[in-house]
Amino acid sequence: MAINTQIKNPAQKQIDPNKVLRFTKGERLSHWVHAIAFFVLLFTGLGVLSTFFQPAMLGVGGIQVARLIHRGVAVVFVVVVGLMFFVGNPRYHWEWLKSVFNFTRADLQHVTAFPKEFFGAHGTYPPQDKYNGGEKINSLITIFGSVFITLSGMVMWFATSFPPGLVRWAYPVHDLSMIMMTAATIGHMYLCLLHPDSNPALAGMINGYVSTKFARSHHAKWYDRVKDEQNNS
Amino acid sequence: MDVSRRGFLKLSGLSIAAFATGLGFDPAVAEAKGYALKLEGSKKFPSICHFCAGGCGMLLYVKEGKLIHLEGDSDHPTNEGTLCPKGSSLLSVAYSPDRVTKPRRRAPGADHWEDISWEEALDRVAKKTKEVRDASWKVADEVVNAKTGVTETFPVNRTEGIAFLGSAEVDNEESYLISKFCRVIGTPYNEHQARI
Amino acid sequence: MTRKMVFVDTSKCTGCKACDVACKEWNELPAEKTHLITSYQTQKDFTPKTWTYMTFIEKYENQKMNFLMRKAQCFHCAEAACLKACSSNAISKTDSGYVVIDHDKCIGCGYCEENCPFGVPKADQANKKYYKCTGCIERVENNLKPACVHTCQPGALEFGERVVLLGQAKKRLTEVQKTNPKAQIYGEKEMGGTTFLYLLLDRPEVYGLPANPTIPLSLTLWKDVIQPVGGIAVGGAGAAVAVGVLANLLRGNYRSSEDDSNNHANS
Amino acid sequence: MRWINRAKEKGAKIIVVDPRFTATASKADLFAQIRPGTDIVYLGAIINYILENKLFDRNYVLNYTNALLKVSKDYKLEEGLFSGYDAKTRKYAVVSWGYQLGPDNKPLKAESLEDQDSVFSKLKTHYSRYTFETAEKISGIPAAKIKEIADTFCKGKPGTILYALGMTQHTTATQGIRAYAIIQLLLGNIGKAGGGINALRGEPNVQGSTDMANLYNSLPGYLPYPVNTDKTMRDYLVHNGSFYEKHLVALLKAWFGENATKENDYGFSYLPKINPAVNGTFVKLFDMMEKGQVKLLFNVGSNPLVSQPNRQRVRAGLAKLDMLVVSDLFEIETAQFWREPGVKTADIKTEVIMFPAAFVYEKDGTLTNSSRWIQWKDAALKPLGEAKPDLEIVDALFKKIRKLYAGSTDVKDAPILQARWDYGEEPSALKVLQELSGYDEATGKLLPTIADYLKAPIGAASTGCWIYAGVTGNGNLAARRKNADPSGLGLFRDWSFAWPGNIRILYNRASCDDKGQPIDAKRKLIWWDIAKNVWTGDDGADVVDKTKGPDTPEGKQSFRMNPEGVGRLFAASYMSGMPVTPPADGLPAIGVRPGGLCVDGPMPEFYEPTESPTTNLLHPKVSGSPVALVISTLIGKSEEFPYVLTTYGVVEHFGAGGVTRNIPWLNEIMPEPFAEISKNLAGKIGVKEGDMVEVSSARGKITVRAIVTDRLQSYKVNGKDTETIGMPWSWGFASLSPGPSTNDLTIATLDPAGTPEYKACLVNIRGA
Repeated sequence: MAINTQIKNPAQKQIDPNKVLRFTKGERLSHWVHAIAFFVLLFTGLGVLSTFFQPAMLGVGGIQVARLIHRGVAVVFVVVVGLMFFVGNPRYHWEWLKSVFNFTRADLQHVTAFPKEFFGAHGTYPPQDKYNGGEKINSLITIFGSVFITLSGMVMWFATSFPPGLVRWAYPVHDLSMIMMTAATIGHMYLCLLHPDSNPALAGMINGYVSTKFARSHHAKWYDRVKDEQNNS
Repeated sequence: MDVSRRGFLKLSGLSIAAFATGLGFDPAVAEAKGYALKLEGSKKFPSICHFCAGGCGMLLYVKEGKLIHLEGDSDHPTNEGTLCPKGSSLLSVAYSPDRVTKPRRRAPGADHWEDISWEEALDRVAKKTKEVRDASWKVADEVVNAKTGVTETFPVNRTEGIAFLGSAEVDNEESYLISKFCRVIGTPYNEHQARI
Repeated sequence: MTRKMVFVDTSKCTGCKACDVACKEWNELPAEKTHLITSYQTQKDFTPKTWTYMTFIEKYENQKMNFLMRKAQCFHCAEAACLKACSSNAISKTDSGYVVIDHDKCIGCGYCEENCPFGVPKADQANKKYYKCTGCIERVENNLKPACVHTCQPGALEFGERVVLLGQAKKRLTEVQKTNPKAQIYGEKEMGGTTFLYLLLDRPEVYGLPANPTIPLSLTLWKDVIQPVGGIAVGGAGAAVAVGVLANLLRGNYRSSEDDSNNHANS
Repeated sequence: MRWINRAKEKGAKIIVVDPRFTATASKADLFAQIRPGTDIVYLGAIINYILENKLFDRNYVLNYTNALLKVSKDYKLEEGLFSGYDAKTRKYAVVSWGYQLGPDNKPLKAESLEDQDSVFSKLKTHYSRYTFETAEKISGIPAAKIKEIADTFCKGKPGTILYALGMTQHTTATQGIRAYAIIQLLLGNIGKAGGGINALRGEPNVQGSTDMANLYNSLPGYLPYPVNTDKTMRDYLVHNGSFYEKHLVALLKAWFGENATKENDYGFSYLPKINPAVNGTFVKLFDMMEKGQVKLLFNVGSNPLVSQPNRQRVRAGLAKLDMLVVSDLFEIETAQFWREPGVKTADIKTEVIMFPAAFVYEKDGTLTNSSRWIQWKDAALKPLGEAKPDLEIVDALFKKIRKLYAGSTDVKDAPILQARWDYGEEPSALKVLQELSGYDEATGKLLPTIADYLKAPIGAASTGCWIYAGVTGNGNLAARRKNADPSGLGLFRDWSFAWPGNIRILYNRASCDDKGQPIDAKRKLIWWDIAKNVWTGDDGADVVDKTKGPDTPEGKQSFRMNPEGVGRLFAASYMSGMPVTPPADGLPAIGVRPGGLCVDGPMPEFYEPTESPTTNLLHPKVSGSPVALVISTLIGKSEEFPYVLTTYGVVEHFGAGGVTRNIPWLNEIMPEPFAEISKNLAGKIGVKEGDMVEVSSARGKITVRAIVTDRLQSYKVNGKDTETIGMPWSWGFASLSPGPSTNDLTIATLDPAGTPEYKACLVNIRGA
């Protein structure tokens, strides 16, 4: 019996009991747009920021092209992801937001135990919801990073329309946001690609489903709730 | 918003741990690199500024027949190398696209110029000079003697129809030749800017 | 080469703008379209083609006219904010004290302009590169005076060794203060000591200059804190990942990941 | 400003008197805002103050000026008119402005300055009317400020006066400078290093072109121009004195060579004679064109359509010509008057030929600066395109004209055919300069120095301009470039060549005492070398004869070019050397040298400008200059045009802008004409800085941007609030930076020397 969180009428779909739908199409789309845009922005942005990366810009046709790409992709980064909160079925985006800002005791315990996990050992923490404490922090970094990097980026883009004092502050803010997000991304990628224990979560962001086993072990609270909903419907 | 110098130094202290990712700030000091001077290989011509009557010295740097730079002549006692904005700008006269570079003629009633040759231009002017000179020649003036009341005739050898304005804008030799030209062809009406 | 200095003695300046023309002549910069702004001033700000211009301020107090004229150009700061802000190491400082932009390196990021307390560098929109007064570095390196100094007929601009000229400037200040008590030197300490140093007849604010120009705090924070610390953070994250992979490897987690996760879930 | 700043650093005080607070004023210790055209009144007050308080240099005044000479009993000044005025011709008969002569025809000398007939007493009486209070009422400068100026100037000796067109472009032009001269003579500031009166002349070669007499009333070297009643050279000498004989003959030899012989009066009859009743000055020439008299106009390097006052007259004149020939670098407004916006091009039948002229650095030649330095420069570049130096143009033109007259036996054509005109196939500037320097006509060799020229018998030497004699006598001295200044006084005697005879400071005899020794040890120019019996020194001695010591009559003369040999506080009509017994042949007697005359009075008197906001407080019935020549027909009244307009140049542009408005860099730093007005006036008419304003006079109106400034203040004249509006005049309808011409507004009214009153006329102003 697969658990479907998306379709209210489960009778219409065949349910595979071995997997659980974790991310809808919309969520996956916004994640990947955000992710790809982020990498493009990071790559082109570093070209502007540092001489170390400038030679690499030749790959995209030079630094001026890189700057253009940076600005163009910045629009995608902001607009497309932003739109997902309003078009299609935005409920899950809002739920995600609500969830990450609801940082519980259980989340905190997860975070404290996490370093052990990170290095392949076993941490002890209570059952986690759809997003565990670590994911919530990653999300928060992403949310705040995106907001600050967007706002500061706009100030930098339209520098002549803002007072120099503000523009001057935009640079460190932009840079700091980038650093935080980059650091988070490194961890995020490790966990989903190289961390044997967390790695199965990747499937959820690819086809939407995670194994029931993974869901039960890593997000027990969520799994139980979804199962209840399923059973009650 | 800004930090004082002391604050700056304090904050700088934090930078020592800069990490070699390329993000770190690398205070670059230019190595003494050779700055080539565009004047190399040019010939210097002293000249005199063409604006006011101060007679400031200018130095022209000419390379392969082209004026490449113009500045005040440092050896000149009047200006010691300096020039006013007008003098400083005189390079631009040498190759100004707005200079007149060919003789031209505007026919009576015409609304445009036509380029003509030097030969034609000089011919036209010479012929007109002769024509006006001959037509407006005054052999004598009649003057009433203030004491006797008698009208007397005096030879004056003068053309009344030609006037020449110029010039404080040309060299002495040219001014002189204009002066001589006018009096020899019979016109005393040679005036120029000194009057005004 | 030793540290040089240009002494801009505004008490001698007559606002003739010859420096402006000489600068454009030497640096082969074209004229731009202007109109009168205030008094005899026709240029409002630096542009990629205007590296120096004349400002005019008329202050009438107690039936006395203070007709203040000042040549504006890059100060060539000892502690140059533009240099610090430059993202591509395009800005450098010579031993003689000149701050110059290498246009082969400049990428037009604009950090220099925004961080300069005087807003000096300006971008050429055509080639996206930043331009400003070079101090006529190629003249100076070849033992000539900068073009503006060379042409200054009232003697308001002087070029020489910083140690020597600074002394002269201070002597001149004492003289000028007899008639202009508000006169002051600007650039001795400011920005670590500027290469173009002024004798102003009034407070810097009257001339539209910051009273106490410094490297912006935001820039210091950015370049000296955020970037190095950020570098550590990003590097740290990378290192943590490496250690994580190694740890997992050593623990043999990659071989039995499924079991582990099961075990873990049960724990 | 370079040298002013330097003088200031050495402790000099700088005084600036100007209708507006200028950049120069910002460097001054003392500034006074003056109503345009009232200089004589405040200078008169200073003269009065010097005389009343005995601040003059007594020794100098007694020995080096005409203070003691007795003025004719007929001389008078009543109600603003000097004796001899003819209201019909608006001219003075100057006989009564002479001296009382002794039996030797020399002026009588008073025993003391207090003698009622002495020049000094006349001066004192004349200026006693000029009090500081009167001067304040007329000029708008506070009395206390004038006193401060007087005190400062009298204390800071030697003091020098720098002036430019702000002083001369008035109907009282010459007299303003005469007032300076009187002050400087009283203070003993003439002939000394650091003294003098210095004209900051405007054009690159205006000194040289004046020397070369591109002026209808003189010949090269300041020789008086022959008039119609001068049938022979002797008549000319009767009018002008024997002093000029040698120089005129030398000039005729230079012009007609071997065709100028004693037998044919050296070709004196070849010279066209002027009619003294006709005013042929620059501004008047356009009337001659408009009336159809002048049919052909050559215009070399000037732009009268922009530069002339009431310039509408110029357009009218040019349109009446058969042909206009223009030689210039750029297509100036004058060259294209036929297509000025608003004119009917097709109706203008004037043929226009434009020659492309070479620029200063594209030709060899000399320019003479304001210090009389004749400076040579080699051509650095080839002329652009087909451009040619004016030397070649004039040369080619003359050769063509001569060809057209070839074979003519008509008397009138003789000067053309007989002229000496040989500067080579391609004329050489050096050859022309050598003609100026002078030849020994017998040997055809250059005369080495001016002394050699002066020694040569009449007719044996030629020079195109006698004051330039010797400039190339020992090599091309104008090309010298040694900038050593051993005296430290800025003489630079080995740099180029100063006329006459490389004297750098004229009248320098006045820097010595009666023993011929320098008065000021720090500023030694020349001295009498007792051992060698010769005048020597760091400068060339400006003395009659270097071997005549200070105890001889010649050696006493401090102003040798004046007939009295001294400086003239009172410009008397006087001819020196008149023989006691008339010539036996019954012909009129010939004197030696006449004194320079100011035909509008022997001493400066204040007159209001032709257009003035008030009447003359000193003599309301004769308010303006009684000898001014008013040409403009439209004259404004202060009821309709209540404000005073003064015009000037800007540092960024030159003259009529023919060159500078075609230089983009200069257009960038001064892009447009403007009107400077006080904040008071701006408030009254409701405009703010940067607004456009329309300025109008009786003759025209133009619209320009307003500069609202505290550098101009409202002031009181005769108790009435008055405003001055300042406008530069360098713009015209053509060029890269076209703009309205201020000379649409100005008035054509001339001082007796022909200088127009650009500096004062009446206008109105409103927001546009």
